[in-house]
Amino acid sequence: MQLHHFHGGLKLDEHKAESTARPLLTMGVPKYLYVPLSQHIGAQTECVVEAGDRIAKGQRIGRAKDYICANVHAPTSGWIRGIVEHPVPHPSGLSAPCIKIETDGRDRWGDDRLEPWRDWRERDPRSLRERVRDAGIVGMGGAAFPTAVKLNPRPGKRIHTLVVNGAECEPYITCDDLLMRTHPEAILEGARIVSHMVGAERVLFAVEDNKPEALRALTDAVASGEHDFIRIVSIPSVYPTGGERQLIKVLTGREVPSAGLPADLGMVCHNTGTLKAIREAVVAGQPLISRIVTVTGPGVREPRNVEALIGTPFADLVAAAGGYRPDVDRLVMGGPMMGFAVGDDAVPIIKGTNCLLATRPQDTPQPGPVMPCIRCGECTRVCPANLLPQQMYWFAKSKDFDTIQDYGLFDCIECGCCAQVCPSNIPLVQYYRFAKQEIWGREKERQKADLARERFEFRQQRQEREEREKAERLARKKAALAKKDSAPTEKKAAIEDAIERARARKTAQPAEERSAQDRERADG
Amino acid sequence: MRFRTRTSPHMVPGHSVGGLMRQVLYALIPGTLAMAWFFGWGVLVNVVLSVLFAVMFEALMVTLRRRPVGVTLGDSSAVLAGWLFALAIPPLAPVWVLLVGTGFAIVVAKPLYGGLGYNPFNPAMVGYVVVLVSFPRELSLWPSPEGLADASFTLWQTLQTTLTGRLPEGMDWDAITRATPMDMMREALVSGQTVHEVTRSPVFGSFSQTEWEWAGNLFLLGGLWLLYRRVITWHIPVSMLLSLATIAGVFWVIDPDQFASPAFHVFSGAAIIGAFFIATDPVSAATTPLGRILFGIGIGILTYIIRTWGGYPDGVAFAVLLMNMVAPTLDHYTRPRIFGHSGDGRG
Amino acid sequence: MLNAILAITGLALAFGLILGYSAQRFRVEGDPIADQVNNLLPQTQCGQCSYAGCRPYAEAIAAGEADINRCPPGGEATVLALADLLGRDPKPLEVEEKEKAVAVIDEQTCIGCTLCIQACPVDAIVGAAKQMHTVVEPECTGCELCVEPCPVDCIAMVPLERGLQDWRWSQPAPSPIEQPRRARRKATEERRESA
Amino acid sequence: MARLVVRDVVITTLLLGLFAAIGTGVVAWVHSGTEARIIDNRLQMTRARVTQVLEGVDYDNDPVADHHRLSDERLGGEDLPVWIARRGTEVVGVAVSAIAPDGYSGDIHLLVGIDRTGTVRGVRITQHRETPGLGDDIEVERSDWVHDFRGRSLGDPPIERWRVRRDGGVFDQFTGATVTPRAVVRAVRNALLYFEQHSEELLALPPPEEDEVLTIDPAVPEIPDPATPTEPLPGAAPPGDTLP
Amino acid sequence: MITSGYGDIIREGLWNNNPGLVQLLGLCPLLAISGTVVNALGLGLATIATLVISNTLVSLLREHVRPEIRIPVYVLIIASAVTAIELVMNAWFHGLFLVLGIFIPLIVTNCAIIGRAEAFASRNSVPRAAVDGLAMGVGFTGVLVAIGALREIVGQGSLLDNAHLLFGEWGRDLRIEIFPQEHGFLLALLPPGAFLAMGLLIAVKNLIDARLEGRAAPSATTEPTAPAPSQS
Amino acid sequence: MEYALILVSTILVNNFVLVKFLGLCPFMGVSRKVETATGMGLATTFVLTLSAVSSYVINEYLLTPLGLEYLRTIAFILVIAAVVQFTEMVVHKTSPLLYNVLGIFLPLITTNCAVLGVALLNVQEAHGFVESALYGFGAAIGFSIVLILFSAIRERIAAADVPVPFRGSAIAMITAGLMSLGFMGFSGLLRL
Ligand SMILES: Cc1cc2nc3c(=O)[nH]c(=O)nc-3n(C[C@H](O)[C@H](O)[C@H](O)COP(=O)(O)O)c2cc1C
Ligand SMILES: Cc1cc2nc3c(=O)[nH]c(=O)nc-3n(C[C@H](O)[C@H](O)[C@H](O)COP(=O)(O)O)c2cc1C
Ligand SMILES: Cc1cc2nc3c(=O)[nH]c(=O)nc-3n(C[C@H](O)[C@H](O)[C@H](O)COP(=O)(O)O)c2cc1C
Ligand SMILES: Cc1cc2nc3c(=O)[nH]c(=O)nc-3n(C[C@H](O)[C@H](O)[C@H](O)CO)c2cc1C
Ligand code: SF4
Ligand code: SF4
Ligand code: SF4
Ligand code: SF4
Ligand code: FES
Repeated sequence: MQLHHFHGGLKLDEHKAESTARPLLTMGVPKYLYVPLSQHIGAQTECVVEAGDRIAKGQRIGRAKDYICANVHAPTSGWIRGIVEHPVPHPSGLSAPCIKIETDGRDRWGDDRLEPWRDWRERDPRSLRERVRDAGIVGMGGAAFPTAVKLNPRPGKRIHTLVVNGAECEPYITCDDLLMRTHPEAILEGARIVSHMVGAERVLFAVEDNKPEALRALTDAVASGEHDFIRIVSIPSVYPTGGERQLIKVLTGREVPSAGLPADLGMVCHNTGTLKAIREAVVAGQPLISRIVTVTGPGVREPRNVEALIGTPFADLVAAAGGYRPDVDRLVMGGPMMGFAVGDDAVPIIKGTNCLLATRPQDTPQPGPVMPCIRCGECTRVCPANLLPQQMYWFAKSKDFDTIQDYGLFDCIECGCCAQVCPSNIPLVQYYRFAKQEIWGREKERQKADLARERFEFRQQRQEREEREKAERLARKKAALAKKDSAPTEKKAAIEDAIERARARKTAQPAEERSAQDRERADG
Repeated sequence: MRFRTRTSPHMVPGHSVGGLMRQVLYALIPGTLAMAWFFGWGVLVNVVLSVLFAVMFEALMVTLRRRPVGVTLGDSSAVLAGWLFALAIPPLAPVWVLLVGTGFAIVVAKPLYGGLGYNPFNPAMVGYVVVLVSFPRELSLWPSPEGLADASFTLWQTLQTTLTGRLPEGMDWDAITRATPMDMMREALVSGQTVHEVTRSPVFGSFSQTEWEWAGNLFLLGGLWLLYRRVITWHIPVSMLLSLATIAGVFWVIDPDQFASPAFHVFSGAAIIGAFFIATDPVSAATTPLGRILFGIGIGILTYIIRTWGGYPDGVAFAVLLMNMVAPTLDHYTRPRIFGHSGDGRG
Repeated sequence: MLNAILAITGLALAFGLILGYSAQRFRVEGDPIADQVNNLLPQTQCGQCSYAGCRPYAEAIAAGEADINRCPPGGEATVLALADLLGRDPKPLEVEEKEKAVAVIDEQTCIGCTLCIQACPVDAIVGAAKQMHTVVEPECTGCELCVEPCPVDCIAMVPLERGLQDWRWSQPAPSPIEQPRRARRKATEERRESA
Repeated sequence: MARLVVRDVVITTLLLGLFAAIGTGVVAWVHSGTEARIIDNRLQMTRARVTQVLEGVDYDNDPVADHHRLSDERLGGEDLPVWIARRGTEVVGVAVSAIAPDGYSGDIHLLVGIDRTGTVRGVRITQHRETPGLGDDIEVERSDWVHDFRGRSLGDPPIERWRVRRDGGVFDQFTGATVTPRAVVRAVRNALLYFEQHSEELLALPPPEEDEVLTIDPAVPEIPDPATPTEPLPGAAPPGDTLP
Repeated sequence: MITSGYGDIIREGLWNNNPGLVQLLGLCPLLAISGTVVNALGLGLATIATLVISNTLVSLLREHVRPEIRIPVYVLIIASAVTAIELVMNAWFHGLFLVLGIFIPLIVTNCAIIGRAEAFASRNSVPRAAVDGLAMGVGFTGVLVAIGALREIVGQGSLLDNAHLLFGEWGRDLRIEIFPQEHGFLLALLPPGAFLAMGLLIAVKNLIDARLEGRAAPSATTEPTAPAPSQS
Repeated sequence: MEYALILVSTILVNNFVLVKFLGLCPFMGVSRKVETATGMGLATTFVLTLSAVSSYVINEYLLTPLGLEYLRTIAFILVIAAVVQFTEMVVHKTSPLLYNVLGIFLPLITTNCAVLGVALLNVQEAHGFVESALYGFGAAIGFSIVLILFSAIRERIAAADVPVPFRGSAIAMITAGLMSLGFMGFSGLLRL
């Protein structure tokens, strides 16, 4: 197959062998699980259970209340111990509402378990999509975008190709690799389900050439089955070839248009993990409640892949991988290029957690002070989006948000290549994230200002009209009668009266409040 | 357990600014030594003094701004600027020329703009041009290698000359200086000789050309090493030398008597060191790939124009400054096509 | 001398004719600059700029009578945008930028006097006479104009809540070599404390 | 479109006309009061220059009013003015303008004063663009170098030694700048050669008519201002006559 | 700028709103004619005269000018004044006239003059306008002379060279030599020197302003930690 | 060839702004943004060429025949003011788009010394009609080029960490000085 190139990219030290040396470990059920309500891109999930509820494994505990949203299911059976603010894996380090589950260790499925559909070929795509949605599946390649939305073809867009993203281009991460080695059939079946759903005629399954075992397993699986429209493609390992747009370029030579989606080219791209999850949801009726996570880095004793329930604290995963080495000072969720460091290992894993990376100071030495950009152009050389990171940095720094957009800020995929090669150690990606969010924020404010202006102008017109009418009325009245005007005083008196009443109520209020609090205490 | 939070990427950092600058310094060494071999101690004295002054000025400015001195000096860019400046001026230039030049290079052209990374103009070239227009006499006194050899200038004598601005007893500037090849060519053409006559004249062939070429070759070597080390990219040197050779070639073909050959233009004067070490200053050059090519072409053409028709014998410094001026505009109009966009790079 | 006067006067007469004619022939109404300025203002209509709302302030700016740094709700961003539009130097804001807030009416205390409704420039308060009033949160611009008129002080400005969804990446701190030494020392101390 | 209000147009026009009339009137009045002095001033400049290069020549006319134009390759240009100094009607000296075409950065204009015997009485550079700080030592304001020519003639030094020292002549070059002095020396020598060849014609030039002397003659050639040190400086361009 | 006292007007012209340093108007003569103190002073005096005359006249006529010919009328007034001054200089200060060259007629387009006519004289009474003209003129001349002095000292080591052009023959004695001309720093006399000197002067003014302010509010003297988002 | 020389001379060698010091106020004033600088350049080019031509005509056919050379300044500035005002009114009415680009700059051009300077220099150098027009055009192009280059540099400096006293116009002046230093390289070019 004719492969193509994208501009830039980096060859990085892979560090994959560390974690693939050990077999996959399925973790037990921890005592408490913290399942965040917001694990995906889009609106926060609405909690449908209450403290004290008894729940079964796979029971829906969070309901998608919006189109771009995903259900959340109980990873195991137990009791709800409240909706608590708990640290979540997020670059802010903030806490967010999580469903706290005390597990019972029985891991018991409930009665309302989804029905396994072994006959998915006979089902129509719509109901399959509904199943994906019910199962709360989100993209497991990193972005955690609700998969059902992606699988819902937009009107007029016909999907002909499913791209399976098995690139796993970031260093250290091997969860997809392991999945491909151990469950090639499941992934391929997932691919067939998705093809069926979107009507794709071919599947391009891309795997970086640094995963020979996965490649062999997949090729064998393809050869043994009747997957003639599935093509396993070995692609050169260059970071970030696993980025959706870069991958499509490498495979087909076509570029996803700037503000567009792969669907504009008739393609859809999915991570191997996502496909496996789809397969489980359809064929086994199992919602997305666990995933494989690579626990690795020079800061853990026995780097390996573990399969863990959503909501398991990071600390437990690390313990399963032999615990920390001394001096560990950084724990990253995701890969070293795009992941973010968390401040606390009590945070739970979520659907999008593919890797935990622990490092010590000596592994990622202090990069030296941030220096000014010397415009060396290294970042331009490696930027896979062919942007001018140094210029964008310049404009982000001076908060020139119009110009930075003109320079393609929103084409930046935040891959981190530029920051990696920058000799001045500038946290470039953070500048871009900052700029993007600032622009979104301002856009929101602008919309609000426009609304306010409309309302203000409307009000002014109304007041003018009223003024006019009043003047007319007054003139008419004056002409008709030139007599008493007691009305105003009457009105004033009424107001005074009301004020008096309010005051009385206000002084009475503290007492009321006190009693209300008492009542609460009694309830609790 | 709590951890430090830092933004991605979380990898071992690649290189550093200071490292980059030091590689350029290493690449300058062979050419500098060659120059010192031909032109005497003066070259080394200049380099040492200029670097000293440059570092001093930098430290002074940073201190005045109450900024950390160590970090700024650690990036070695002042050392590099001082060194490059020193290579541009004649070996026996008096000390005040060095002071004024490095002063302008380091004080006016750099910290006033905020220091490393912000200066729109090449500091070393600002320094050089300032002394060139201010002290044209001192700047045109290039010792001839043979003149120095006759007088066997010692290090001590060199220092004396540099520090006092006067030659030691019994020596005469007219005796030990000679026009550079560039100067000679210009002078001869001005007074109506042909290129042929100039290059044939025994003086021209026998001494200056070869020495200058040797130094040039060693700078070329250093430049190639920088290319190999990826400290610089090919765009600027290649486009600059090519355009210089091309335009020189065109005129040379038209009238070989009035216009010097492309080889002469490329290998004389500051073309080589300019192409690899000066025009490539990342801070003041264009930063987009196409912009860099245009930047190089501009320098090549302007160098030729100023050399051939201008009032100053060598145009590289001016050409670099002039193109520094154009660089931001070039960057503005030569953005690469962004992934997923059609047409130019506008988002 | 007469020649001179005649020649130049003639010239002036000719130009006067042309200009006088074209002044009428090519007259244009309206002030597009004021519109552009108005578009950049936040439309909070709070009057903190000392004008009766955003539009009058915009007109004053366009006429060159007012400085561009007097709109606290707009904050630094607005000053920069205005400076950009008008080619003036950005200046620091005259007053401190305030935290974004919305008005909340204590429904227990509200007596339904409608005074706040009359004060609200964007009709963000709903309610009828003698009935409890409420602020429609997404429409409130936080201008505080309703606070003053309320006879029973039942309106409070409540800062907008900021959760995970509203969290934003901050601009990275400037490089240490771009900071005076004193500031740097403070920053390191802070980091040490927080660690 | 608004209707034309003719009255407004007329008022506008008249108003502008009125201002113009008043303004011009004032200026014209000032002009009439200063005119004579201005003309005199202009001639005065030229007079001073000519006097300088004819130092030591004993004449009693006003050379400024007594000028002709010469064209010759040796002088380096066309229609170059020459001023004549006389005692009585006899020509005792000439101030020849010449151009050295081979300066380092273009032409160098000079004025060479030569007496009857063909001896140089003075040389002044009137316009040049040589490198400031290097070639501009030819200016009398900056160095005494041009005084070297005083008293020289074609025989002193012998013609083959009318060169700069580096080329085996008697005149100093400047350290670091040989081209400029070389050009000037050559130009002065050529001026002398020209004088030698044409001395008869020159010495026989007729005096001007008596009453022409002080009328305004736009053809009176002016000597450009001595070039200010730097070519690009505004004002270095010959100020010439923005006003007559 | 509703009504300010004469003191304010003068302070504005000389320092706070100096036409050269703050408004950045009249830059051309400021840079071109500041090679020596004498040139600077000559042009400065001419500018002061023009400013006072034009401000007075414009203020006098401010009621009678219609908008469509406002600029032509102001320009006419200024041009007449300048031409008269030019003729006088040509007659009595011929040497200086030659040196200043084209920049005398260009006083007409000195933006500072028309700027004052528009911004101040056309809105204020005659005496106030005249004082403003004087203050602005003196402020402008001050800057001109300051740059002139700087460039002359650095560039040719002297002060008040060629003073005879302005003061007549006795002026020759005014010349002060600080060091011999050949040690001069030529750059100061060249065009770049003019720009650099001007930049330096503006910076010095900023520094002094900051100091003054610092004395008023003693805390705000250190630089902000981050570069201001956008200045210039 | 001679015409080409005039252009090269006015654009590079004797650049009006950096070498001749004319038109500095707009050079400093409207150079914060590349877009506005471009607009100013366009407007100036138009007005400068037009006024160079018209002042040539006035000088040749009105002032010189009448012996009124001393009134040049008045006559020229009158022409310029009228041309500018007229252009502004026409553009404002006929092309709001163009007015948006050029409009705010037009009044500034009256007081751009380069315009009057060109008119006066044309007379001083005894240029003919075509030469006058070219001289004006070249001067304007030279002005526009450096203005645009300068504005692009200033956009960069806007984000630079300039020492406080130098922020704003001081560093802009210094930048202009360094630009003019670069232009010194053209001195002596073409022996012009
Ligand atoms: C804000 C946002 C909106 C999206 N909207 C859609 C959509 O409407 N339809 C769709 O198929 N995919 C949509 N996507 C998914 C993207 O196509 C992409 O597959 C997903 O972001 C994961 O890709 P990544 O990890 O390379 O970023 C959206 C993604 C984001 C971040
Ligand atoms: C720089 C970058 C690198 C990525 N690398 C991978 C990768 O190696 N493997 C992967 O599955 N997804 C990767 N992604 C995410 C993909 O772009 C895309 O979102 C994903 O394949 C879509 O599948 P999903 O919706 O099933 O997650 C990367 C995204 C970016 C921006
Ligand atoms: C910037 C510069 C300007 C120069 N200007 C002049 C000049 O105006 N006149 C001149 O004769 N030589 C000038 N020269 C020197 C010539 O290049 C040449 O070196 C000199 O004329 C040869 O003289 P020499 O043989 O005495 O060294 C200049 C040199 C430089 C570097
Ligand atoms: C390849 C390379 C070339 C450089 N060339 C120059 C130079 O010509 N002049 C100079 O002052 N600094 C040069 N520098 C150093 C540094 O970039 C310069 O001082 C900055 O302009 C300071 O902000 C160079 C640096 C590198 C990496
Ligand atoms: S790699 Fe860093 S220093 Fe180099 S241009 Fe990019 S941002 Fe600037
Ligand atoms: S993070 Fe953005 S700018 Fe940087 S290399 Fe990746 S795509 Fe380019
Ligand atoms: S301060 Fe701002 S938001 Fe408030 S009225 Fe004025 S312009 Fe509008
Ligand atoms: S509710 Fe109050 S604060 Fe909100 S917009 Fe209306 S008046 Fe302003
Ligand atoms: S003084 Fe020349 S443009 Fe203002």
